[in-house]
Amino acid sequence: MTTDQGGTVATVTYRDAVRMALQDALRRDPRVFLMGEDVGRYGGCYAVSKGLLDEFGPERIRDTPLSEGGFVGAGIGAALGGMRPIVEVMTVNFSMLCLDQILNTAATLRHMSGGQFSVPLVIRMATGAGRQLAAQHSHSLENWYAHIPGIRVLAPATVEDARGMLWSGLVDPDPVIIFENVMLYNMSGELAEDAGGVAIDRAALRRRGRDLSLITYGGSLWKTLGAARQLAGEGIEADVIDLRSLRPLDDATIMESVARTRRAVIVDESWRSGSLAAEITARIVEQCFWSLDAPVARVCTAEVPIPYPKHLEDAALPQPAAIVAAARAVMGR
Amino acid sequence: MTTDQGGTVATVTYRDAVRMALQDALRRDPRVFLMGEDVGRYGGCYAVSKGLLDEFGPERIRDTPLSEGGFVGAGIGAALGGMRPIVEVMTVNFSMLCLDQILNTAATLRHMSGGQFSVPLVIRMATGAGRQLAAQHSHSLENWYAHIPGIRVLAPATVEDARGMLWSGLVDPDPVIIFENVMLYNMSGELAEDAGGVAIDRAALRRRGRDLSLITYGGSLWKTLGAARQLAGEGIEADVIDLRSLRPLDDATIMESVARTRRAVIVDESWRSGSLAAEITARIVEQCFWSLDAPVARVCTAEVPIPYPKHLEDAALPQPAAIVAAARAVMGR
Amino acid sequence: MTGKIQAKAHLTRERVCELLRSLLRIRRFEEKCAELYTTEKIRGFLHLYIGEEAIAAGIIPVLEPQDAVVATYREHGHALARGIAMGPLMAEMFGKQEGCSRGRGGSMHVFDAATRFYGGNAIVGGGLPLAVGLALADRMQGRNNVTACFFGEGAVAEGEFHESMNLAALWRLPVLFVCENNLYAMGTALAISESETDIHRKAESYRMPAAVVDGMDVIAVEAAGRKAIELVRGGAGPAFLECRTYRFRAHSMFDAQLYRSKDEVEAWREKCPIEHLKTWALGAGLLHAEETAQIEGEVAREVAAAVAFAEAGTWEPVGDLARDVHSPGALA
Amino acid sequence: MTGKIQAKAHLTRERVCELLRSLLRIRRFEEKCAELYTTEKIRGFLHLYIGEEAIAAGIIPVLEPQDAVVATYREHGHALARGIAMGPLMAEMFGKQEGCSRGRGGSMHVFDAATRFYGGNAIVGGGLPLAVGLALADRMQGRNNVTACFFGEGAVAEGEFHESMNLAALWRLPVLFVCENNLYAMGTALAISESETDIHRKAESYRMPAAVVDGMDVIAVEAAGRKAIELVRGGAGPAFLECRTYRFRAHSMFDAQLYRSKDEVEAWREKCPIEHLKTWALGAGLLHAEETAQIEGEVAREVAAAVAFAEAGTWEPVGDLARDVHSPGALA
Ligand SMILES: Cc1ncc(C[n+]2csc(CCOP(=O)(O)OP(=O)(O)O)c2C)c(N)n1
Ligand SMILES: Cc1ncc(C[n+]2csc(CCOP(=O)(O)OP(=O)(O)O)c2C)c(N)n1
Ligand SMILES: [Mg+2]
Ligand SMILES: [Mg+2]
Repeated sequence: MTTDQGGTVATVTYRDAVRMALQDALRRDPRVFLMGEDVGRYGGCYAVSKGLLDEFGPERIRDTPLSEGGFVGAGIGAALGGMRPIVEVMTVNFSMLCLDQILNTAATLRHMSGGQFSVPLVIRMATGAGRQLAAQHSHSLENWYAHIPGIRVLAPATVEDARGMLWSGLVDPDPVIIFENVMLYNMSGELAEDAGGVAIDRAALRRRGRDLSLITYGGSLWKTLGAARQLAGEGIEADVIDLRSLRPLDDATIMESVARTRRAVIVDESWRSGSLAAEITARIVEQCFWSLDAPVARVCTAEVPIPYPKHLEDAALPQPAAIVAAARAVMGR
Repeated sequence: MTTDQGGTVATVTYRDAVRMALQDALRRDPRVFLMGEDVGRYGGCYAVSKGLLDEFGPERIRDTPLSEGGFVGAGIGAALGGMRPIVEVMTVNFSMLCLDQILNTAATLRHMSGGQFSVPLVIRMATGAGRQLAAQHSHSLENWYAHIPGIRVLAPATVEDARGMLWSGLVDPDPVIIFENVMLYNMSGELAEDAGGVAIDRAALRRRGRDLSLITYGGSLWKTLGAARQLAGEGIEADVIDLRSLRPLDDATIMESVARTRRAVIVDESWRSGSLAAEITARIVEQCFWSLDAPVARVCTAEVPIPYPKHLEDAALPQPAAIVAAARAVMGR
Repeated sequence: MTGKIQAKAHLTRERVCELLRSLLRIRRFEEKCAELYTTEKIRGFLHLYIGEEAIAAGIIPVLEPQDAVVATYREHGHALARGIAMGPLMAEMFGKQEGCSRGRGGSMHVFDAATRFYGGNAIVGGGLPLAVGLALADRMQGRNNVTACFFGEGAVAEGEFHESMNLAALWRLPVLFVCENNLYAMGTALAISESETDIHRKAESYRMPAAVVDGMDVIAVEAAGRKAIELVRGGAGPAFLECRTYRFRAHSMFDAQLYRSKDEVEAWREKCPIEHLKTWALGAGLLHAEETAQIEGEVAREVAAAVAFAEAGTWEPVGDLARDVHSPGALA
Repeated sequence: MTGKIQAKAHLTRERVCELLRSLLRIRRFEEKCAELYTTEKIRGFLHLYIGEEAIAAGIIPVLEPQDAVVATYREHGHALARGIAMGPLMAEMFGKQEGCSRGRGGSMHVFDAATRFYGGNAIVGGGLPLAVGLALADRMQGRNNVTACFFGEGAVAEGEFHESMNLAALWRLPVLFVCENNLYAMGTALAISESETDIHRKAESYRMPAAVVDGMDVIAVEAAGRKAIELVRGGAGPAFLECRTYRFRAHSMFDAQLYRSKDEVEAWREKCPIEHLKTWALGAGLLHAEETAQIEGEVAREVAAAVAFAEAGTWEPVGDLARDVHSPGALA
């Protein structure tokens, strides 16, 4: 296949795209290394880094002991010391153990030192539910991270972003957290073979409608697009916004859409109370109140630790049917 | 002094009120014990537990090593084992180190075990800025905790609540987090000598107005009441709601007020993005949209790690002037 | 092997049969689980204990009913050894409401109040502080109980291990820390995760008594476990037991096992705790071939009944989704 | 005292004067800080190093300029010993933009890129992983640097200590861990926080070489520090040095010191590192009384100049509030 520009296009999984991004970064910049639990010999908990150990060796594909606080802190130190570490925290569920280092050190060092030091660190974490991993392995804590000044938070939802955001994150002189939703790893998409970094400042309008704005990110993008297709069948045409960057939020893209559609539904896999969806609702109200024809609605995860059985897990998470129902309600149907 | 009911009233500090609550709980229930860094011999980082060691001894006023994850986890285990632990985490800034235990164990045990176990644990934490303690000691992360299903989160703003919420929290069979704002410890107020537990389910209307609703909690209550007095001088009469419970939120009290005043400003010492103020905004929009005469406004902390110098710290935090300005804007003045 | 010689004196034919049954119940239960995973009756992460059975089977029966057990996501063996019935355990694996955690937990979150079985923790190291607290509660309430806390050698690198070891030793709490050293944490070999690979030596730095035992030898484990539990119950404070073992299967059902050789796995399979016990007991005249067959038959029937129980189990209604987040009546 | 005897051979009069000056600069600077705290020129938490000066003064000058230092909230001594000028340091205490952290950090957050001084960390134990990472970066980039990481004995109980020790030892990184054991963590005595009170013995469980030294004796500290730094720079991996010391003052300015007796404090004051050095050096003929007086005078003038510098410093405009949250141009 070829792109419009005549480049070659291949079908790759999200997992492959992340691996390609890692490979590219490791080849391009000798200061880059990957560190985390089982990134090397095991090939990564979600098989993302499979094969990299052979190409780059154990110094640059560095298996760590189970010490999230220790090795994330070591990543911060290594970044200070001139390296460009990519630290993998197996999943966001375990990141509680390194949150002190992220909040109190990585995010504050530049400020506390009066601008003397920066921390060019990228932390990758898997996030999200859907694999029946139950209450300790199914969190979506994106909003906790999006609350922290001094870091950038990214949520690639497409293979292109999975491929491109890592490099852009490495170029950023400040700490960047990248959330990879576990349900996306097996998803396939088309990717130009010469695909590289992508802009990370803007949200993307993944579908253009006119009747309402569906605003989402990460794993929920695909459910939301599915809901939008179903709504189209009912004559409701939705904008679908993929936030891409969760901190900072791209207010301009959100407000442009909402000002046009006058209605918004936010889809967010976090627990409802204190979710990122609340922040987006607040911003819409602050910036677009007079354009709104209906209250902003949220489709979030039920406020329960995620249960193990499939039917209960499904019931807890945002699903296309709930998105459709919320959209209809906002449309007054 | 005497109360309406003829009881005696004394003027006490917030610090005293917390100490009285601890004393009362320790006397009343042999299963209660206090554990944390420097709660015993030092008398508590903020002198809250001064004197308790003498009365209750080192088993029940238990100084711990610097091991936040360890002793909070031990508190969870002790609660499971039939005790009623009160665990003090010196300040919320250090609670990153025990968040794994709170989120992944305390908040989920009941659910994961299918209802077999409950965790009757109270965790007290100081919170907030204002003492020039800079970027690693000035956090307000209430919304992180308010995001977690399975726990209750309280924020006593008055001496009465400082005295009463602890006992009510201990009676609750599930984990309860109590946030004590560091700027309140020296504040005095009147307290009935026979004061005991207080209801913890409802927000309190601390001032009744008619023109707009000022919604706040914890340390910001007093700044907000100050702003309300100033607004009254300008002819703007504000309701002031003290949330008291941050999880669950008392939607009924909030909505009753906003439906009446048709305008709301939320004052929250958290960083603005991802704040509890966003959640309250979202709920007001969801439940009161058609009653609103103006966009809901937020007065929050600037999105910077808190700087050390007084003038910059003051500038970063919500102040009465900013509350007044936001209220005026919402009133269209 | 000294453990075995010492212990031999106490060993009756009956006890040998019990141990064999205990090992086999775990083994056959888990073999069935693996099978049911491929047919998607069991989902999520499934971590098998196969190869390591001698540890749970050796130590847990030595505990008293009022003692407490804290385990990890690799806890089916501990649950069975502790006396959780196989039916509810299997139903839990299926996610049925007849499961021991009412289906909410699944393989990684097995709980049982009746036997003081506190999980079932899927955060590596997360159970250790809990064990410290359970022991603290026992001590403060004057109960002479022991809390046995099981964890892998991978957990030793975590901060929560360190904090818990210090707290338990400092406060002289009745915890038995059992490190199941199976040489790998997922794909990370011990030498890649610890600068000191003699794990039990770490206990010294907390002034905690420690021992190491062949974790493939149920009789040795039992002897070492008994000694340690007596020590702990005697009021000497916590103790540490490192059991050297090996998992025969993959870490979980998603694991290509690129990190170790087939030869290494084969060499360890030679040390299978079940074969080991059988061979020795047959040789020592403490077991007859017919007994083995009889136990195998009984265990097979128990497993089949457990599967039938789980199959017959019911799904919790979706309307109950919000149940057990809070205690009844605690929150609106 | 063996350290002193061994070290004596190398000691010139010049070196003795340098050491004395280094100790005095810290002492007088901090005495002035305490005074300025009562007049509210300095705010927030202020943790004085008084009594412990021999550690920073003994070890830090042995480092090379390209080495790195990581310290805690009790870091004025380290900052001065490392060569951060007294004026900018005092201006930082005031919160003026002429401060070494542009006033943003204050007493607990002293930083200096020029001398590779990485703070100034107010989270107990928080600096240790940072030191591991700095050393890792040096190693991966082929620089033969050492990272010296200072922390109190209270930090030893934290999980981050454990994780960092293991990582440094496992990866054989060039870190010198310096534990400033002043017997108390706020009001918590060592025996109440650690089951093993011989802190340096904890290093063994990571297979890390360790030593203990009298932290009140600058010459002994220097000798031990030199030996340890040579070891680390030689590529042997990390090393651990426990310095036994005492803080003469309160933990911070809010501390009634209920947890220790006046007698105990007095007994330790007798071991004052400054008096100790003076007495010994005068006796050994390596110092004259006039030199002492001269150094005192110079230090007093330096402190006065630093205060004047800080007083003359300016407040950052409020309009700059959002500065340095992100790198310039990095975020909208
Ligand atoms: C805090 C945390 N980090 C990472 C993981 C992912 N993880 C699950 S099991 C495991 C390996 C644990 O190894 P070990 O403690 O030796 O136990 P074993 O699985 O060998 O029984 C890892 C890394 C986790 N569950 N929790
Ligand atoms: C993680 C964390 N917990 C608690 C505190 C509060 N705190 C500040 S200093 C201190 C005592 C530390 O003692 P030690 O490590 O011995 O250092 P010292 O102050 O004696 O130099 C405590 C408990 C903190 N800053 N960080
Ligand atoms: Mg293992
Ligand atoms: Mg100390």
